Amino acid sequence: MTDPMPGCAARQPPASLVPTGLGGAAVIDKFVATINEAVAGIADGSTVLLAGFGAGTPEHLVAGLIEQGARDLILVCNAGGRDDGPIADLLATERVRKLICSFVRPASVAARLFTAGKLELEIVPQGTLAERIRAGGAGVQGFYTPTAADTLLAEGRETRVINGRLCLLEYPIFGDVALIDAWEADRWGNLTHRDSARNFNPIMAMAAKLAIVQTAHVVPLGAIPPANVHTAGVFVQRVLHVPVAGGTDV
Amino acid sequence: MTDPMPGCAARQPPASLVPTGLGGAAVIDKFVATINEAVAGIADGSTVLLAGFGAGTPEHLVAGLIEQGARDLILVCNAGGRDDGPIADLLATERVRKLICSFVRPASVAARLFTAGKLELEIVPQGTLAERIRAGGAGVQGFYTPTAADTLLAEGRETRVINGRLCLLEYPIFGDVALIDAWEADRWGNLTHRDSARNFNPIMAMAAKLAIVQTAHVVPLGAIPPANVHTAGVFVQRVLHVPVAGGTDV
Amino acid sequence: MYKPLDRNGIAARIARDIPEGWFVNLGIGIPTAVSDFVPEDREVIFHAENGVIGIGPAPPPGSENPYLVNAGVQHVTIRTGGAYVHHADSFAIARGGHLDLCVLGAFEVSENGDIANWARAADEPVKQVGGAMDLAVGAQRLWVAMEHNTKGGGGSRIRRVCSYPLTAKGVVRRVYTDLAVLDVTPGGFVVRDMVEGMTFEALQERTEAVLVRG
Amino acid sequence: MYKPLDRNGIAARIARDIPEGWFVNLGIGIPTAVSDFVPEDREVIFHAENGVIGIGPAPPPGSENPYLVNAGVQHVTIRTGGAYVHHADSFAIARGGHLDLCVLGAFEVSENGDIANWARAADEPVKQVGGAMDLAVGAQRLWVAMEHNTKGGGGSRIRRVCSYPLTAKGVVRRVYTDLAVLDVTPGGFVVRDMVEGMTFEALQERTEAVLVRG
Repeated sequence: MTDPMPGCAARQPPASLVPTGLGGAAVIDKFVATINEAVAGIADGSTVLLAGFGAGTPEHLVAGLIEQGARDLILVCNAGGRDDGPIADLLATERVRKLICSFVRPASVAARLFTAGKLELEIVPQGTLAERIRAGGAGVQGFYTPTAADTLLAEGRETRVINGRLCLLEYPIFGDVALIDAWEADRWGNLTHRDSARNFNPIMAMAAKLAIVQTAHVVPLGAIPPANVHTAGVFVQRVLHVPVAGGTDV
Repeated sequence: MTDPMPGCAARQPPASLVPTGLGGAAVIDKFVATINEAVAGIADGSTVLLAGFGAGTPEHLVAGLIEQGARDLILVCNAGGRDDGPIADLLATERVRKLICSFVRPASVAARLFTAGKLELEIVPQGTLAERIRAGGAGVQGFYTPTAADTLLAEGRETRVINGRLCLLEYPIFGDVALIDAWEADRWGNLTHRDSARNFNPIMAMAAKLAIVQTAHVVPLGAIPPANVHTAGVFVQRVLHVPVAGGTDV
Repeated sequence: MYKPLDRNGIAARIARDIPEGWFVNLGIGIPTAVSDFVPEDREVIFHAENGVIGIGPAPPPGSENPYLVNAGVQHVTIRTGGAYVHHADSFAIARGGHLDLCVLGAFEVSENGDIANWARAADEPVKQVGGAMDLAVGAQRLWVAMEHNTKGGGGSRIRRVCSYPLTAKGVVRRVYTDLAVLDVTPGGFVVRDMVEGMTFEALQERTEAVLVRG
Repeated sequence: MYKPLDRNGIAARIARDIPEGWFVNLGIGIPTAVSDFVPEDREVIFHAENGVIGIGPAPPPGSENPYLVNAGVQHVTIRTGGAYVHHADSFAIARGGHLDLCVLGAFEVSENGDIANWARAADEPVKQVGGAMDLAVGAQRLWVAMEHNTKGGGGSRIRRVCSYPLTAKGVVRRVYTDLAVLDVTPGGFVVRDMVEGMTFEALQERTEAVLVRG
């Protein structure tokens, strides 16, 4: 896995290859047993993509990242969180240098850290944020969108008129790490996401070198029909089984 | 549906709204009864997106388009076809002015028409073709890709170095019409595609103002689980039921 | 004397104007309430930015599905015929012109169709952009739902030029307020409807922009 | 005396070098045959441009699934654990750096890693590009499988500079021919392996580019 091309989200190798005992061949097994293994090796300075939008936030992995201790992080997520909850908890460690998101509530840990000069903020329209992440995963090196082109957010930035519309040049977001939530996972890392808990999960998994998944359910390889895989295992490097509490496992 | 924004693939209204008889409300019903209704109104000069890659070509709709008689067309599809088959049949009418595709076989109707000066050709790398179509459907007005940037296909075109890589500026493809194949469809136009017959179908449906579908099976609304819809009905305007011949309906 | 509509009144007024078969995104605030006034037998399909096509009514208390929320992170249901997509596909819907209509709340709308709905000052330290800029430029038509005047005062939200930072330029087609329905036209704001008892002159008095009789 | 590998021999040689767990795209021609030499108990995952992840072996005659083909439009199967995606997502895989390896056929490879595999002349009227340009720039590593020399002659496909139009510049890592395995390095082509009976000198004689002993 050496020498990734610049601008490509080079995959990390799968968590493990387990010998089958059948002539030396091995099977891909991305499951890890503990939260420590799941978040191992996240380096200081990493760009961390954190999925979720009301649902689909991998809270256990965020707790693991806090425990793991990586600092000087760039955090990419939809919104800056509230006064409590996983994003607030992570920001409160003051190990996030910069937050890239679509909005920050005035009453939130993020807003207070920003006001105190302890957090950089990059506010990106939500659709542009999603598209920049998707571009990172898809090897698109830049794109033009009319979104925000004639607003304050475009000040000092490159625009171009295409087909009569003012457009803004946007660049991809590449993650070193993505923290992903899933409903089901198999040992190749194929995932389903439940209902609207899908949100940023498939595109963030694709845009990061190391996609770490928290899954509610473990299923055998083949249990997810090929036509209904929501995030293909080729985008996933590690999977941790975090059974859902009785009440929500509906 | 007036005044679509420039650079947007404005939707056409659904095929019909059928009164329910329950207080004047109506239900969306995108099914049409005949091939003539399916292809009605395709104007001369239209850009037609034709899905398919070995499987997933809506052959019945192509035959309908030939019968319908629209001319001066721009045809967008993966490849230029062979000596026979739906693409060759359509090209042989000499009603296609320009073909945009990723390759043309030397022994094909397309190659002979091109050599005779009767067909314009725009050759686009297959991944760039797919991404340009996706951009059309997604309202992305242009993008940079390293694909083909240092090849003959980039001659005279705009490039830019991003993150150390030479990239080529590519523009979206918008369809006036898309001809789409599906395995299942409901009355809202939600679709599934079978196996690798998915290929260009979801993105072409999205990139066209008028997406016309040929489906092997009709299913009730709700029969396709919301998590497993491959092409959402909001991208589809008309659906024709074309039952598959016994042998292939496996 | 006239009686302004309350927020639900504005939402109900909008719901009446949405034809069958439209695919509609509702912003946070007054717009979210619009779907409550579209009876379930009317097939208007609602979109939420977080990837839900076919948002249905709120579930009865106690039967919330924690995995199913709308763009305002409220528990919702999904209609028969709905679909889930991921966030990039969801905004491809918005940006790609696939919405027949988006209804947003706003602070201000100007006579050329500019909308300001995300910040009250250019130097506001913390910015709440969300998905409004994407929706505003992408939907086939944009309607705004808001109060006609600023809270507790005579300030007009219907303006010649917006005073707040813009969300997008020249995109608003129609504004529904507690007092009137106004179309944005090349000739300025045209009054399409007023609440009972309201007169054109009284409406103009409460409006900074110059109004045109409909 | 040496014996060149046949096309299957080249494919089998490549198959031996692909580690477990890799995600691999195989081009049309010799590369397609590579998967035939990867036993099914080895978990190498093959990708096809038309949106199949986990291509399996060809089906037995008579049991072909008409809805399941590979990028060469041959009937194939899908492995347990495979997945289908649409064409834009499939090339997002290729362009986005998610393939550990792509193996392509070629007309020529140059010592700086340029590959030419889509046209024999710049003015060829009909161009057959397909997906090779996307794969060549996107995969983490690109290997080429081709005959060492041109058909029926001494022309070398291993070149100081390509004479045919390029598919991509500076992307080839390794070339597998019927005579040898060559790595593209900053110091030029390094010979990693040769068929039995081949000598470095004899290989150099059949090669336009200057070779380096491995």
